Amino acid sequence: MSTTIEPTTAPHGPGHGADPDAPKLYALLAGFGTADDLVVATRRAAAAGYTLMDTHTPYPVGDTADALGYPKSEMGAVMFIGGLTGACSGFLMQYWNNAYGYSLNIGGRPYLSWLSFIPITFEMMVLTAGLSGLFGLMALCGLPRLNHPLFNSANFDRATRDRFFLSVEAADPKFDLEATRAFLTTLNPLTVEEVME
Amino acid sequence: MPPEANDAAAPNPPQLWRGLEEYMDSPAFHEAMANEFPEDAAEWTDPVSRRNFLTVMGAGLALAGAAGCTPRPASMRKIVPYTRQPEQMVPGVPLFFASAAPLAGYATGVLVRSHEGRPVKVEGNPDHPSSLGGTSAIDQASVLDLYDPDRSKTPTRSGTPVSLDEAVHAVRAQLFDATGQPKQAVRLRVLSGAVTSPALADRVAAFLTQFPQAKWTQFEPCGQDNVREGTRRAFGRDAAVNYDFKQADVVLSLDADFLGDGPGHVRYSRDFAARRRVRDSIPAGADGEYVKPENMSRLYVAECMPSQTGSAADHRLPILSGQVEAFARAVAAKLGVAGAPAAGTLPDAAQKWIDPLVKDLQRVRGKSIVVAGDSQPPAVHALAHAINNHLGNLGTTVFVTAPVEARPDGKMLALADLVREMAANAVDVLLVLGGTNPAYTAPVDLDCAGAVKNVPFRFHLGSHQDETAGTCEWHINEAHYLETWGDGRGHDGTVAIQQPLIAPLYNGRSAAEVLAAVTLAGDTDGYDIVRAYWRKRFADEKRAGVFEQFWQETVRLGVVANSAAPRVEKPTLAGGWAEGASPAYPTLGADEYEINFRPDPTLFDGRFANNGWLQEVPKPVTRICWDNAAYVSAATAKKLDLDKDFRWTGGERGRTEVSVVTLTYQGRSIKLPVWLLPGHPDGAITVHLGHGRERAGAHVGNNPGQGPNAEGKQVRGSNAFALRTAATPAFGTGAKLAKTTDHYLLACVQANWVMTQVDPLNGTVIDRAPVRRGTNEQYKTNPWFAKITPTAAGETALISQNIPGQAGARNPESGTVRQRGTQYGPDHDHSNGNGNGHEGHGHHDDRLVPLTMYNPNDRLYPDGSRGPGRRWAMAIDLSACTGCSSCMVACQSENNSPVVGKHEVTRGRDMYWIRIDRYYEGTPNEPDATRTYFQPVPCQQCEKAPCEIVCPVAATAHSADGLNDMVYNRCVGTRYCSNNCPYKVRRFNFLSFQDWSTESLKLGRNPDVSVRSRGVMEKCTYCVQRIRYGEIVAEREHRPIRDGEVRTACQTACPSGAIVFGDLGDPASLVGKWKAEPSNYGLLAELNTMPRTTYLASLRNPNQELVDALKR
Amino acid sequence: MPQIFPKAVNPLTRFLVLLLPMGFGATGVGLAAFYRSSYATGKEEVVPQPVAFSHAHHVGQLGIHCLYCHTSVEDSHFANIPPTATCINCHQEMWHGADMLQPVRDSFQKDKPIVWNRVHNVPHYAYFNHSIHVAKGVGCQSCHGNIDNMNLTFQSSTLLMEWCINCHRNPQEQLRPQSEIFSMTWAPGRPVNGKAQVWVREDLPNWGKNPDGTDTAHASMIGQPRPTAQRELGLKLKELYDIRDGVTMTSCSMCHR
Amino acid sequence: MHPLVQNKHDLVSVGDAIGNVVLDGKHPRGWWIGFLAGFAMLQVLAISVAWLFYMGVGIWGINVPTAWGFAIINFVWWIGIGHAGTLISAILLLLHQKWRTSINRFSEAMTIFAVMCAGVFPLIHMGRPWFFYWLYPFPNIAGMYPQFRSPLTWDVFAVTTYFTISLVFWYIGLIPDLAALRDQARNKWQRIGYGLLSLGWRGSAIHWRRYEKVYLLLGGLSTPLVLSVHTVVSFDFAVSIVPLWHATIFPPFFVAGAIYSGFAMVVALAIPIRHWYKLEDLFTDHHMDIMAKVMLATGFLVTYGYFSEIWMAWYGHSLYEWGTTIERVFGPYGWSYWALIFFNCAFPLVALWSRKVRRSEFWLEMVCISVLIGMWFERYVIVITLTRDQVPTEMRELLPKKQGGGGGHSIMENAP
Repeated sequence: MSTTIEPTTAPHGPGHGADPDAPKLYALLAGFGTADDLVVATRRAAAAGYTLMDTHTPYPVGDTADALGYPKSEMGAVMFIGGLTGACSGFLMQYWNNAYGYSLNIGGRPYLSWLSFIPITFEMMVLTAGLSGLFGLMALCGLPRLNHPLFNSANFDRATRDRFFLSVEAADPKFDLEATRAFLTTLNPLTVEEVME
Repeated sequence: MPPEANDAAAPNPPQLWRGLEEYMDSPAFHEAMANEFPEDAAEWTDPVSRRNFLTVMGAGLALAGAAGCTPRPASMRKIVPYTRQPEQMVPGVPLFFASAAPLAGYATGVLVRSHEGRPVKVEGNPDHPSSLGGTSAIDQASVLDLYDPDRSKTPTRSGTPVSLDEAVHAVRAQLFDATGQPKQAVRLRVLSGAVTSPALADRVAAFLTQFPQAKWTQFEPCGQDNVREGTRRAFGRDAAVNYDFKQADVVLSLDADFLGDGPGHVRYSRDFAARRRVRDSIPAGADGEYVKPENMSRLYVAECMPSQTGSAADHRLPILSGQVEAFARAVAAKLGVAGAPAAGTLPDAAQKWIDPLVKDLQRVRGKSIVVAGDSQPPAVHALAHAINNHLGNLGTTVFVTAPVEARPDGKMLALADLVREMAANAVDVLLVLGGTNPAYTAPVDLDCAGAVKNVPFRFHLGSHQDETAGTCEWHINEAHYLETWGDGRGHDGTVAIQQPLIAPLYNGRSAAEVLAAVTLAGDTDGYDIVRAYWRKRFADEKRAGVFEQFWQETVRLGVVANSAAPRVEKPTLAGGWAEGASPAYPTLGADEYEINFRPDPTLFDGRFANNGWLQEVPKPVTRICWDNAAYVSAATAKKLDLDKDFRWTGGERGRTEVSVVTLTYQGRSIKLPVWLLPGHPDGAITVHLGHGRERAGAHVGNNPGQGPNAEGKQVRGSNAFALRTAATPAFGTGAKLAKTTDHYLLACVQANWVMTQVDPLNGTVIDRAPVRRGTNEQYKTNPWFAKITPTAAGETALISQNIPGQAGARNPESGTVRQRGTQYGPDHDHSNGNGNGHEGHGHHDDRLVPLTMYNPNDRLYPDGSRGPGRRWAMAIDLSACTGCSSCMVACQSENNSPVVGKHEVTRGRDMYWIRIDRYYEGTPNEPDATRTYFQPVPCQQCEKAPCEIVCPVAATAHSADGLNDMVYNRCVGTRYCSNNCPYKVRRFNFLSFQDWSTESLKLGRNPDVSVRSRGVMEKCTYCVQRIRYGEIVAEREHRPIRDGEVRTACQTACPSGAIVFGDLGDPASLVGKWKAEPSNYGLLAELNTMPRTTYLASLRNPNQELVDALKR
Repeated sequence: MPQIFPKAVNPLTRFLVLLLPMGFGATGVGLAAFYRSSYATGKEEVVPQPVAFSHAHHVGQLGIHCLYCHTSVEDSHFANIPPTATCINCHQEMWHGADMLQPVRDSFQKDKPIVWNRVHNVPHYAYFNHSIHVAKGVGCQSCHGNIDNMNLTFQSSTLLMEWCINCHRNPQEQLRPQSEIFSMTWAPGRPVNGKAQVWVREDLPNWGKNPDGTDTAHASMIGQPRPTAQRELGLKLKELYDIRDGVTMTSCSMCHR
Repeated sequence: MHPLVQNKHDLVSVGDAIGNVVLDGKHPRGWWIGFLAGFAMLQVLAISVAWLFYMGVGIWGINVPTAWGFAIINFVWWIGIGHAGTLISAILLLLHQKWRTSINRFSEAMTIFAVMCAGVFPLIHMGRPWFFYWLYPFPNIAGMYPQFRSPLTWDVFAVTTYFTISLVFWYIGLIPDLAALRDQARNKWQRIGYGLLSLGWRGSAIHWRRYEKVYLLLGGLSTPLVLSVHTVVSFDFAVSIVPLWHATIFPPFFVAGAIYSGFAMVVALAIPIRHWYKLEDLFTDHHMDIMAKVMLATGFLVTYGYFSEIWMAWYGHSLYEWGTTIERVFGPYGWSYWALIFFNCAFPLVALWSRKVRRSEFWLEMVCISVLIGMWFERYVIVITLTRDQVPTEMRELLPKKQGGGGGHSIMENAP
């Protein structure tokens, strides 16, 4: 594996509070060639005490999330609640409409023909669960976020292809541009770059 | 004017018409009306008539309506009040008027319902003996003739419209010289149909007095010539005969279709049915309407073409028409009728009949009837009378009366004389006075149409520009019977007053009016003529009371009291009654057939060829519509290798491709499709007259959209008159049948002909038993036989209780119901503890538990929430149904059902809310073993309706009183309900079937029923408009609805009283009593649909001796 | 890779995502409101007429009874629009020269009906019957509003199906005694002619008479005070007039056939 | 083990191989021919539907006993096909079948288009299609609601849900791919387009974690959903009381049939695509073999269904059931039953037994087409059952009058 560190310069250099309009540093982005390297790097960074970190990979690399300390996903709960709501409202909608909305004698069946209500109840459950999954995912992930500082990185397009990135945000309490850069360099990255906001 | 509301569910159909106010605004109406009220209307306007409504309104034409389509309701519609409202008329409330529907001279008393001056629905007049409340399909459809868009609308000369005055003056100029004196030299002939009308006869008599040289000829192609001549031969005098089938224990019909044809058949159906409606317990106060099984009458029919009567028979002998006489002679000889001619040879089957039949007739001396058919020669009629005389029936079941017709004479012969005169240039003036169309109907060998051309002055009065109008120079448009005053006599001579309900739409005139006008008589208005005649007769007969009172009462009732033809007290046979018997029946050559000409069951002699209802209603027995065919037996069809091909569709319903044959008789031939008819005897061909009219009318009879007939002409069916000669008007031998290579598409709504299906695996017969049938002997031993369901479901006993109104398992002694518990599986009726038989009247819920997953006792009917608790229901007695189709036309008329045309019928899309299923028992190869059953099927109004649960938008749902409501405006047209209806009684508007453009047809629609647009399902509603109207009337008066107060259209029309409708919630209702009968069963009730319409099993009363004899 | 979208896009996209359900909801509510609005239903919309006939004048001021013109309201589904002859009954004497009445005179002389614009347009597939409503204690005012105050007539109710259904389910909210059917001033508990309301014979079904002329059990009510609260009165009348339950009264074929 | 991907592709070359197909917009001539043919047929569909809406459904050969015709047959056929897509994707996801990825995107897309095709038919078969929205519950001025006991209402919910969830499942699955396309975009417009669609996806670890969970759960939901949808579709028949429709076997039988025809459709489409786009390395012979085996299994299930129908009719002793069965097999429409047996059972089940057939592009394609025809006939046979009902007199025939109706769907097949 190559150890070449590509010198990267920010457009205006690290702004030490000189110009308030000047872009602020957002994060340091280290690119790795393999998922394994990334996992190792992430673990070490976490061990080093960095907290505001993230990894960016073309496919899910579960170990990094563990290394970053992310809990099991809460999406299950979101979709369960969504589905339950849908099922209940679906059933009640049918019952209410039949019994109270407009009481009609349909083929001599009782108003509470619960057997007949099951298919729609089920469909409503799946529909709401699915939609709450989609919208829950978007809400929790803060998507859509079309503009993100990381996209300022020239290399970041490879995050969806063949490169595995670790970003350490400047807002991290332990963050120090030089020290962190040095630290990252020790992790065997292909690249380390400064990403401005 | 007022009643809005007419068409449902139409998104935006052309010429949406909600009420007369809008209707009158339409430009088409303006145009139509411009033609309809000619300039000389004033001369004829009847100042006395109380029913000139349309003229009043017709004048009230306002600005063109706002025809836009806006989502906003406001200001969309106009409302047009009267300027002077007629008295006695409440807008929106229909009125009934008594009138008389004429057919071939004879009148049936009718009550006609009028909405704001528009006659809409014809019903029978219970006070008239020819009707007793029932009607025939033709009577029902007569109202459509009034609104026929092809009616002749104006007087014409050589086809060019002229004024009425001009036409009248032209006739006058022929009759009177310049000084106004009658011309005595002019050779004057008057031709009309048969006349029973006393007022018209009086007018004709006056005419003949004024012009002594004139001759009056009556011509009916399908009239009573043979009956009249036979009676004259038997009794030596002009006489008429009528029968009392209520008193007859045994009836022998010699080719007589007394249940389906001829004057009085409506009444006869009713009387006959009274002896066929078998009851276990006869309801109180229903004397003479029902019988115990042992008192059921027995009907023997020997006939050629299977008729309604033959279908109702206990024993039917298929026999050539020409052999009927021999058969009658054999019967007479066996009975020992004095002076009877010698019996000839008979076919084997017929020979077997003689002994058991004669024995049966002798058993019930004085209580039997032998009746000969209209198409049988006079000799057969004379024989029948002689047998009746011999059996002592005269005066008990058979009544000889004074003649009913105004001048009973041989009509076919008289026409032949007239034609001869015309051909010899011996006629100067010919006045054709309506009711007859000789240019089309006259025997072909007379060449009537050619002879007429020799007459210098030819005048025609008729409702249409028909074939005869085409041969005449002058024409005046005839008024419909609902437009003009008149009278007419029923089968027994009772006079009905024909009262108009509407001013003539096209200013037409009746025959009496025209005669009066051309002869410068004092009264020229129909009302004056009829009234004046009856004033005179009132005085002549020295009737008690004041004339005015008599007149008012007579018009109100529609019947002249005590006007039946007087009975001959002690009729005696004339000496030479047996003379003139036909020689022995000629033997048929190998390729020869007997040809039979019969009037069409719905088109009659062709006069209704432009009536869409009558064209489309399937003919009784054959179930073919829109066409005629050569009916032959299965053996004949096989011999000639005739096709009845369903093609790759397998189409057994609506669409059949059949061979076209060339039918040759006496050197003339026609081409027509051929139809294999079970029950038709071998060696004979039957064709129906009345088809193939070339000048019937552009909308129906000659509508090019229906495709050409078998001969390639734009007419409906083939013209059998082209074969009929004066010598053989009913049947003759020597006809030839040749198969052609052509095929023809016939619209037969029911070619599938058996109730059973053969299992190809083991050859067993699967009997679905839609018609439960049995004999009265079976009934005597086990009246519950109809309860046996054809499925193997173990719940049979329970299901039969679940038929609403059913008296369930109340009959422990018969054991039928309970036994099945062990026979087919566990008995489920443990929950039904009550054995009192009134179980069906209560709430049914507790019985459902084993059959439903739901707990039925829930909020649907919380206690006391059902108010008066009406439960509408219907019962149909299959023993009484004769398959006459009157109910189908009545339903169509009442419920604005469209006519879809032959093409759509062949695609299985007829729109009848009630249909008549016809089933055969037996095999087509043995015509004498075939038995026919009819089953009218309206919506069964299932309590657990399969259609309802599958409708996604609740467009069909149950009303609290148990109707299976169909909400047209909610329907989105998924058609799932139709799929799930096991009875297939739902009808879908696949296309825009309603005629939205013909203005005159709109006048005839029932404003209380939505007119359905395309894409909408429709079906029988139990005439919910009548139910709601009856409810409103009763509830306004805070009283319960009386039993029989609400009657459905089919029930009212049924001549044999086979249908009863009412409230099951009323414990005294007749329908409840019918349903409590043991023979009551629900069609497909094993599907647990709990139908509110149920059937009483069809019972026959066969003679066991004859059955045994035939087996030998 | 350069940034594709500017920063400002972020809040915008989120807003758009939120807008989706909000837009659906708002459209639904808007449509619901529109279909019930006066614009769509024609409620309270004055309909122009060929003759400016004023109910306020004839009914409110002159006190002509409803039945004088609408003769068939007790007998037919149709209340009747009076024939021109009815107008002429009075107007041959009064205002016989007024220009305003020229169409009326024309109509009478030429036997040409006056073509009015229909005010209450019930859909043609709904079969409304005036007579049964009047017989069961639904006053004119309940549907037609204070017609005695209307100059040109307008529709005072929406005539929507839900409006019909509402009353068919809860008729007690609208019922009034038979004797007050045509009254425009009646209200439950409001004194009539300064006196508290009491039951009168006219209020009773069939005037409290059996077919044989004897009094029914209801006749004892005559002279008793009427309940003063609409609910109480309505329930009493519902029972008195045999008005059926809501399920029955909202059966489809009650109105559609 | 068979390699999932042949010829030593790595992450980049796989991405490029697929991405190039999308981003280059260059299509082989066959694609254009197919597209234009499909487009032309779509126009025929538009004209047919316009004529249909103008005249009414009477232009078809349906009549009163046989009130449903080709529209419903096509609906069931299409929706059945649609199922395979989601099912393949979801079940294989749940079972961690790695080879799934070769076809999942593709079959999901096929599902969506198939459901769109299917959805057209119930709409146009209505007598008054402009009131279709009455099948949805919403507060309205009439105070009326749909009738929830009707299988057609279930259908509306099921198909709506199915379409929505399939779309969501497909879209969620696509988000990372869209991001990849965004990052490989050739020009600004592609970049903006894919940028919008990918929602700013950046492969973050927590995103991936949530994403995986949602995707897995959706897969878990989709599986019963697929089963439920075809169960509901089968209820259209099974809930009725028409003989031979009223059968409890219908739901599993329909689902098996749906998978059968769905796999057939996927393979039938995949083979030409792999052939033309030279994707043999991604959709390998091994994949074909597996799918063919699934078809073999489901084909036997379906065949068992046919047998069971006849057995139950005979054993059940209901004369309506048995009588209708006789008519079905030996009646005027018996030819369609035997066609069904041949196309669905006889030919495919024998042929698929051979490994050679399973791995031959041509023969497998033939088998798939046979199954598609056979499954169409299955629905035809079911609907045609209406011609034989309980009442003998009301047995009429369906008169198939071919309109352009079924035509215009190859565009949808070609579009992905």
